[in-house]
Amino acid sequence: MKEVDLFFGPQHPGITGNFSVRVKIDGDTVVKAQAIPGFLHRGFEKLMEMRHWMQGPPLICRICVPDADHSETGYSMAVERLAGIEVPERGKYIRALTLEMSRLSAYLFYFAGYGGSIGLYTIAQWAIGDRDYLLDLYEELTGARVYHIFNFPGGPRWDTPEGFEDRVDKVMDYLEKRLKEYDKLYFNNMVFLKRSQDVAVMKKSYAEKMEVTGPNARATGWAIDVRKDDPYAAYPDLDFELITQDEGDSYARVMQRRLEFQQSIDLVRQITKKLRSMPRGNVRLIPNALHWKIPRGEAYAAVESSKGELGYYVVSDGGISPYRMQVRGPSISHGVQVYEEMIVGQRLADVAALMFSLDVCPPDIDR
Amino acid sequence: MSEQEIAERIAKFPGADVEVLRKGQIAVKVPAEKGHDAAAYLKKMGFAHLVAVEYVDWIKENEFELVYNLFSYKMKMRAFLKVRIPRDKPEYITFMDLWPIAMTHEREAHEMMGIVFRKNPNLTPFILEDWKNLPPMRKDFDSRKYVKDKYDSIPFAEGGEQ
Amino acid sequence: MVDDEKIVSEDMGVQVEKNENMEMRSFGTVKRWATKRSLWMVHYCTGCGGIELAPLMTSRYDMERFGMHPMVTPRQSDVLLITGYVNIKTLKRIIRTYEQMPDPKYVIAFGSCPINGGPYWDSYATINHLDKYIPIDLYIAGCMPRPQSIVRAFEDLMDMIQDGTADGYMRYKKYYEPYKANQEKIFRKWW
Amino acid sequence: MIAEILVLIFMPVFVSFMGLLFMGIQRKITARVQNRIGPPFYQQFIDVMKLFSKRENIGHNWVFDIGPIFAIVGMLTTMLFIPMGGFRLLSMDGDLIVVMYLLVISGLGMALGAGASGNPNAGIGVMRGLTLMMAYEMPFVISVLAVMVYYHTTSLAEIVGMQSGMWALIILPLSALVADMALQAQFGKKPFDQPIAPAEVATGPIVEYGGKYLGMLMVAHSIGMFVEAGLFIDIFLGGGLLFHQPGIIWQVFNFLFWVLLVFALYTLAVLVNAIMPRYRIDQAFVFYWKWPTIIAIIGLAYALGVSVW
Amino acid sequence: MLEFLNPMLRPEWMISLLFIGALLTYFAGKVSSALRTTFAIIFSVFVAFLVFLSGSRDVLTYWRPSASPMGFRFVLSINALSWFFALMISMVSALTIVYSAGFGKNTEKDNAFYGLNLLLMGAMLGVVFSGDMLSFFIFWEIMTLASYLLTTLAGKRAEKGALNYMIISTAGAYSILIGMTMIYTRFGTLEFSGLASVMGGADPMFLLITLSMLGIGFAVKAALAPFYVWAPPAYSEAPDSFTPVFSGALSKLGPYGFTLFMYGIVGLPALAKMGTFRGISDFGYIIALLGSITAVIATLYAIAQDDIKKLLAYSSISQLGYVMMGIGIGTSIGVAGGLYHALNHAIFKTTLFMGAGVLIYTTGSRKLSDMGGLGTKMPITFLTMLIAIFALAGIPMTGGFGSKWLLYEAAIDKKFVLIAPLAFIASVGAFLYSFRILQSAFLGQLPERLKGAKDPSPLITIPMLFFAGLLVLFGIAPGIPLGIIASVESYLGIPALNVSTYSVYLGANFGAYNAFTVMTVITLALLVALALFFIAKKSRKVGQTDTYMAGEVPEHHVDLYLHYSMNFYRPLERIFAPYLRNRLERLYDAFGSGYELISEGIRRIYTGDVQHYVYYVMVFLAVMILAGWWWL
Repeated sequence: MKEVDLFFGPQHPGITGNFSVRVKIDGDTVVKAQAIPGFLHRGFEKLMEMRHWMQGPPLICRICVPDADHSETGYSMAVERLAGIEVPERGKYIRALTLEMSRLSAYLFYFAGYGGSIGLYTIAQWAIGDRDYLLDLYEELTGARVYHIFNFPGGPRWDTPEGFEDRVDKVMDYLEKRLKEYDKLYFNNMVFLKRSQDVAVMKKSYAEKMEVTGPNARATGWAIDVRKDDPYAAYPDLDFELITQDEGDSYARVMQRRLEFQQSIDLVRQITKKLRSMPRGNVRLIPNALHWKIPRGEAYAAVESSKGELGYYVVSDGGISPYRMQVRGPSISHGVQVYEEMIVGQRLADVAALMFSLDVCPPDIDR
Repeated sequence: MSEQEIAERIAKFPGADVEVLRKGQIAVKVPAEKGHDAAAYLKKMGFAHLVAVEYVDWIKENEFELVYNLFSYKMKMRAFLKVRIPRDKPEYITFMDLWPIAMTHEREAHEMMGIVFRKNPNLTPFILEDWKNLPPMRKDFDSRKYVKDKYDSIPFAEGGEQ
Repeated sequence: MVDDEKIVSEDMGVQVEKNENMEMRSFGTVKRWATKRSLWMVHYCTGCGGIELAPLMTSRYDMERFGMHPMVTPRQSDVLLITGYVNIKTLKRIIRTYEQMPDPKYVIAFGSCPINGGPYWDSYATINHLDKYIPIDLYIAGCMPRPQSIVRAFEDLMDMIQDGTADGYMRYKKYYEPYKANQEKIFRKWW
Repeated sequence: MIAEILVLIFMPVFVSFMGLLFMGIQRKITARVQNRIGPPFYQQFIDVMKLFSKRENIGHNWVFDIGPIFAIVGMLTTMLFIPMGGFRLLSMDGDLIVVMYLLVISGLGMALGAGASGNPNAGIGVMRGLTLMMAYEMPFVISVLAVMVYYHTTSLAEIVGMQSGMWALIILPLSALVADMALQAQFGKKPFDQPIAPAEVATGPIVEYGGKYLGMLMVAHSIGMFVEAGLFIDIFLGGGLLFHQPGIIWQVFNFLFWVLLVFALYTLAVLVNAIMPRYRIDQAFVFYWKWPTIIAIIGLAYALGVSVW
Repeated sequence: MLEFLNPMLRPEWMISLLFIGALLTYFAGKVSSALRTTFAIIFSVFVAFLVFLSGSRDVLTYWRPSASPMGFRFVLSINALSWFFALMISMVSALTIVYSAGFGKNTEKDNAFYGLNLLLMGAMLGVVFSGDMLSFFIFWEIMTLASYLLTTLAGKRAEKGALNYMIISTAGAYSILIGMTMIYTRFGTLEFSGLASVMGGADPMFLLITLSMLGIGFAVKAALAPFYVWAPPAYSEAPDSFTPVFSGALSKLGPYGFTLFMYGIVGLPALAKMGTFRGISDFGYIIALLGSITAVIATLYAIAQDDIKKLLAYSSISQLGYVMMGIGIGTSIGVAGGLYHALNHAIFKTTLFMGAGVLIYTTGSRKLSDMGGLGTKMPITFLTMLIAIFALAGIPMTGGFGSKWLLYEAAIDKKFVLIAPLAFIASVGAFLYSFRILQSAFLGQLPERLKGAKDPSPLITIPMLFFAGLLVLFGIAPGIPLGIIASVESYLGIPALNVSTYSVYLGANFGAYNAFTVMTVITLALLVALALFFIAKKSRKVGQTDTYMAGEVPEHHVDLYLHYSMNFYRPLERIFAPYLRNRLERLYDAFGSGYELISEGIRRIYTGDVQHYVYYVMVFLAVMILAGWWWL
């Protein structure tokens, strides 16, 4: 066969992170694709067996870099379920706040990534630049920009500082204002529409068959969301409706994120409003961090990360560290098999664009 | 429907050992040879989605446990379908016919635990490259020892302290 | 495939240039100034640190002020950033990328993982000391290093280039054999 | 005679200097659009200097070396056949068609070199470049033809001379509009930068070029910017002739105005570049062969109508 | 020094020599293949040399005027026009024979190959030297038959294409015959010199009909739309060492016929009587328009080809469209452009087909996607083909630019806003398909199985180098060919082009092209660029697989294929596919398959090999003609 091999990644701007896709192209049409993950494999699941329960979050937050809080929280929730701990009410809200902020910053990264993949670097610059305001908030709240190591089993590490809610609201106002500018530059851009509409259409039936989750599934019209289906943190108390799109093409996927971005801003506002009205102080149940034994059993906890369902299956044999912990990364479905199947028949120009529009996060495949 | 009702319905499957773990989570243990039928049964019951395939190495029992993590969006319920296979002969049948995505999960389990899934056409190297050792997720694979032997023993190329 | 083998063994071997000192004296200063003010990085996120490179390029830190920006291919680039832990699968690609870069080339190792393994010190999949396999010019400690410290690191690298102490690429040629031997211990030979 | 030769020697140096300067300024402008400070305006000089002073250059074979060499040759040659401001240079020895063909040398040479690198990305990039060329040449040729038909000459110097009263931009606005659209692709700016799209083909033809090769390409690009914009100015903007009095002072002023126009055109392209994603290559092709071509045909019909009847 | 050759510088000598040579070669082949090849080379090169020498003369020869039957006189003449074409034809034919000798195959078919080649060369010279319509037609037919047979030599694969060619050519020949008969019944003479004086006075309607009838015949040979359908299969399936002649020389007889009849015999004033469009005749305008449309359509087809010979075949059609465009426009610039382009095309297309032959011989495949990376392995082939491709694309360092430039100038001068953009876009398309050849065959990754490829023997490379040299020479000094063309133009009664050796100047307010300045500037710029290149550090050469693969290591991947050449212009093909569904071909195919059935039936009746039959008939015809001249 004379189909040319092209490597997208690992060292390629058209790839999310450190990942590789080997595509065979005939002319400029992709006829075969092979996703090659594993460049970011660190063996978390093995490492966790050698760590204490409380040593989990510092390690586990590194699973998906742009969306670190969801990783910590998912693990913490699994441990909480296993140990039967209930997080205090305020802790739940702070947890939800960090999760939604994490979602916002991950979506900003997403806008930047997809914009970059179709050549609109200005949106990439703007979105990443604006993301820094969220990181500032994180820094104030947790002390770190990327890996916050904030959500532990039992609740967040500490309460919000004084006046934090107001600053969060300010940033939300700013982001909302910026979103209107994004609309002008990006979401209503003629070329963007041409590039993304009717590209790589994912049908609802296909999404159901391949267990696609998260915004990608909602963009096909399949209303699923762990926040609704298996509620956690403060989400049962928050007021939000699932947003869905019907088309399932790249455009729908991007617009899904754009609409959810707005929704997340609203959610954050709800949370801050609630946080202001709540008594401060009690955010966390503190177990013995160094010698915390958790009874035998297994538990699964899932969170709705910005990519989809991020789940943790934790098995305990009653010891001080997990007997087995396994991560269900959201990208394991849409990053490998779904991507390989969807890219066939698409143009070469859309290899990267599809990768970004599906929001594949390689480390949660590799772990 | 409550967890109990669903558990009772599942228990109708011959050989199923059902246990309600907590709110929204049910564990179903079946003998290995009935795993595929049980999965089909659960799928028909409404647990239509395979979230993940988890694999646990119970080294003391000399068994591998495969946990098929199923979810029903209708009932908002998770079911962990557990089968145990002998450690000496880690072979099982693929669930690709029920859930195509099982291919990727089984590929991973094959690589990380060394379980061979019959009829899965794509058990090629997935995450690791040129891995010659024991599958790393097995309990008898000692990561620290491996690191010490393999990486820490390498001298600095330009000389200097180890 | 055959060609590659020949090329690498012939040209990547011990070959430190003779007119090194002369260059230092004459055009050297200007050249090194130009080099340090126009450091192009390989667009390669080898690990989680890649996430902090994006803010680094955007409005708040804007590394393009110093003439730095990411380039797509190793042929066009001067700096290889090892952004975080190095998986053995990635290490192979790093080495290939590094060997494809033209001299002078600089390597900055980013975060604590390439220094000693960081939180993955006992992981079977990541190596612990990156400088066993390729020469590193500069380490940035921290996990994750803040953009400020990265900016500082680049400033240091610029100073090192100016006074000629960023000599990783020359060390790689000098210790080519031991480096290759170390690499061979990690993965099967491909060169 | 000696003055002419001096001008001929001075022009390439000046143009490559100014080209690099403009590119630096444009990087700054793009940075401002993106909320950044951007590199210093002389950054491009540093880059070229660094590239030429690389201690090692990596090539593939002798055909690979042809690429950047031809890129510079083509651009230098073309430049000397274009009237620049008040300076006619060699434009009496070659007319517009000669110029349009000379302009191809650069790209074709580059394509040769890129192909010789043996990288599939380069091959695809070249394919995209050539397809794009076929795309934008259609409206561009028709709109330029309108000017040639209107003034009934193919000589650039003549066309410039005949616009002393009124710019062709005002007489043939549709053609000028289309030609500016084509200029966007000639500059290789978005939405028409498919040949070098980093996320798709990893910078396409220049994927294997580094060091002095890339430096030469940057120089060629900076000259090319002047050539492409200069061609547009000569055809539609009266060659940038502001003053029609004889005398060296006025000539210099004219030349400076011409340079200013180049800058303005390039800035326009860069601003569009900053706010546009890129089309797929077939979309770009359809884009150019649809509306711009139709507009260009209307412009041509108008020019023909005015000039014949 | 060469005075002793003077008595031989007569058309009848040249043609007879070739016909005798054809026979000798054929029978020498029965004895020894080396002898056969030597004979063929000697005869062809010698005659080509004679043609070259005869350029200074204006010879008009009559044969036995009184004794000819039915009052016909066979006239052979050399004039500026016929010499120009004869030179082109003999050069291409002779050097192609040298080239084919380089492959050194020894099969029974080769005897026929060399014999037929010489015969064809003689017939083509006969066509251009003919001074009357009867001999013109007879030679025309011999030429068609000979080329048909040569095409069928490629074996089974070529049969359909050859048959197509034969059928359409026959139709064209009938058309010529009808036109000829009409002229004869009207004027009672078939001599060109006689006709030239009377045709001008004929009524426009008659002229239009006769010219159209003749024109159809010529258009078939020139592969003008809509008669081009035979050309791609015939050109591409013909033997590799015959295609250069087929495309390079034989196709030029179409333009020759047009030039001869439109300007040599009817003349510009009479053409103008048929109605004019902006100063040129309507007839000419239609030809020019058809030419430009042909150019575009064939270009679009060429872009989509993977078969190198098919690509070049479509390219030939496209370039002949240019030639017809120039000749149709009929102004001084237009005709000069057309004729110059015919010459250029003869040279570069011959080179390209020769190169294609070498590539096919080396790689054993005609598919461009099977080749790759040969540029460094076969530098001479690469360079010659590169120059030829530059000429084809019209890059201003080669002869090809001058002719295209003239053609555009002609179109723009007359404000033909339909023709000029078409011509231009076809030329841009030419970059596309010509680069495809370069990229797929010479650049990119070298396949493992071609590691041992090297340049072919000097017999093959010398003709190619000669042609490439000519192209470069024309690029520096377009005045050399254009001077000849100017004299042709003055012979035809068209105002001659104003050329000096290095530059072309078209008039006060019109464009100019000084090839010498261009070349000087390019050379100087090259020096500057080289200086820049060599001031910097010398580069280290790396192997072809040491290339950017996004960091991937090639050894980790099985069946890796890195040469981008299959479906090269897929995006373009996708856009144009709905418009280019070979509608015309299907129509002809329906017609052709019916015809095939009938001819198959006839073949059954005779049960012999058709090729042999036709060959014998042709030899008989040739003998009869020779006999007629010498003894009647």
